[in-house]
Amino acid sequence: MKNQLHRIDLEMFEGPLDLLLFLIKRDELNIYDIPIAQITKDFLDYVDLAKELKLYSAGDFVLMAATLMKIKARMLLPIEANGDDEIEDPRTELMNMLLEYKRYKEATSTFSEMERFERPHYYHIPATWNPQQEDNTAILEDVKLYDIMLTFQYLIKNYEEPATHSVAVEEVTLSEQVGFLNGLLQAKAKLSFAGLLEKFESRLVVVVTFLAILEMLRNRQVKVKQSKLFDDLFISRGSTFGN
Amino acid sequence: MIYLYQGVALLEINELKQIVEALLIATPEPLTEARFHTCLGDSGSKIPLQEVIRELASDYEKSGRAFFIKEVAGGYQIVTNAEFESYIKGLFSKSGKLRLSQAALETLAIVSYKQPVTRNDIESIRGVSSDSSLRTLLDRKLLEIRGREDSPGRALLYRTSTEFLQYFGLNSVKDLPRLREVEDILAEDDNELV
Amino acid sequence: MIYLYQGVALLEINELKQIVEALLIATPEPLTEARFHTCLGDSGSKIPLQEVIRELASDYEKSGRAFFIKEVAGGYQIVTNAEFESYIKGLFSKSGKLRLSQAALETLAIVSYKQPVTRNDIESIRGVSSDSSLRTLLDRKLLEIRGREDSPGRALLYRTSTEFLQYFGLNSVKDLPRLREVEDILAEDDNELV
Repeated sequence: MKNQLHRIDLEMFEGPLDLLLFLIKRDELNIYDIPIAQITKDFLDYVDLAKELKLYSAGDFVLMAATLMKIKARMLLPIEANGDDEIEDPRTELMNMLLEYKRYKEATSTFSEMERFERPHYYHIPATWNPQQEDNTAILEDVKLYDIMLTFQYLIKNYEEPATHSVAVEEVTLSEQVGFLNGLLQAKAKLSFAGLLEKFESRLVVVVTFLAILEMLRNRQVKVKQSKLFDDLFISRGSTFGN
Repeated sequence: MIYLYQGVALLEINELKQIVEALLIATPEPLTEARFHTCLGDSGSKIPLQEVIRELASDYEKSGRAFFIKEVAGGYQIVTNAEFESYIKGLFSKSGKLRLSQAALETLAIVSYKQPVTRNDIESIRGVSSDSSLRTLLDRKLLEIRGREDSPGRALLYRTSTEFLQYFGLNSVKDLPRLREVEDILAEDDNELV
Repeated sequence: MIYLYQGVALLEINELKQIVEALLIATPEPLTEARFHTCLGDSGSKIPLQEVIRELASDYEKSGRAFFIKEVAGGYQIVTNAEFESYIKGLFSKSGKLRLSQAALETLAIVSYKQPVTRNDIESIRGVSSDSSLRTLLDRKLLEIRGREDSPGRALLYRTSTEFLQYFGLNSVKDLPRLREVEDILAEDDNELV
């Protein structure tokens, strides 16, 4: 029962790391020794539910899901000695990321408190100072690089003839992308995800393709390899490929 | 003195004076009667702002404050007494912060991204004469004149100065943020959980 | 009390208090010691601003003013007392200050401790795209773009602004509480498990 996620939980996470920290705390897991199979399952349940509820496009969560599955796969392999006596735990990098994120998440609550404390106070806004002859054009309080850039963008947008390039709405479905990947894998034994990205114009297509990979991974139609967290992913044929 | 409304005490005058003072300090534009009543809500609908202002103004005078309440543009504003102008000038001299009019900012933006440019280039983008903003920017050493156009008109070419780069912590004009770089940030829709 | 400089009376304390009050009312940014001395010119070089501020602050408290002097961003500014918030809100169209989202606060926390940082630095710690938070923070001037990274990618660098210090009521980023070390977090987690 404890694995049941409620809608209320879904909206409170800032990202995949936040969700993982929540799962670790809820289940009183040891961050040094994360039971990767269990947490991967819980994490995927969450991502599925979030997708169903269309809470957000799940890009960052999907990426983490792939990472978790990769760690899980590596945990099943016999431990390989790295050099002499150092044995690299596949979970180390994830643990470090979680801890680093946790430091800032804690600091965030301090900022929240400071914000609450300062909220009721308002700074005095001086009346514009007009020494005798001064022109009355609007004086900007202070200018930042960002203002210069925005101003230029605004001016140039109004200046140039509105370019009439039609925006084709790309309709991509999960099954289309599964078919597309199947086709590519027929021709090539191994695909680079980064290489695939270059083919796509829109972020939507990237995300759907990623979801397709995830789907195929679960059906064992493909295998996914990644050498390092956030490195390129390599997709190859799985045990049920072509069935 | 206590303000009454339908026989009910609303706000005591000293409390009212404090509220009006807080509003005068925080207001970004002159405080009007209408705005004052918005701020006070139901309890304020019968209270004349003018009367409170009068009492407050006399307090400021009696206690030798360096500011007074000025009636301006249909509202009230706190401004400093004229005798301190010579000191106040110092706040705006060689200020670390840039204070530019919208016109000057637009001109500066165009020169930054399109340099070197002629006055004509600038004016055709802005659609208005940009003489005085160019002069302001040259005076403040944010722009400089660098040579002339290589065409019949031989118009003066403007570009940003070293001071401009230093102010924004840039090594060269190439380091200006490019629009493409921040397009993601500027995109209206995004995938982040808010 | 009279301030002396080489045996000559410079300014009487009451006059000084008035001058500082006028400066505080007129300044668009925190009044620093340095700016104060610019405003006073030669006659002010020996006068400690802090002392005058202290006297003025105590006057305000005694006379029940609706505002006080806040030490912020390396200087002093006039700020309204908390109790008037409910009235002041009415001055602004969005009924007062908008609160930052959790995502924006996370992004700010990372920038304030690690500045200058690139967008990549932020996203690799948060594990999510941070475009819209960055946009919000730039729009609200809590962050600013400051140059570029000195490495091949030449990514834009972000850092916190004076407005950031004002928003959180800080004198400097050095006043932020220290970030907890990873070891402390682990030690605590171990205790929880027992």
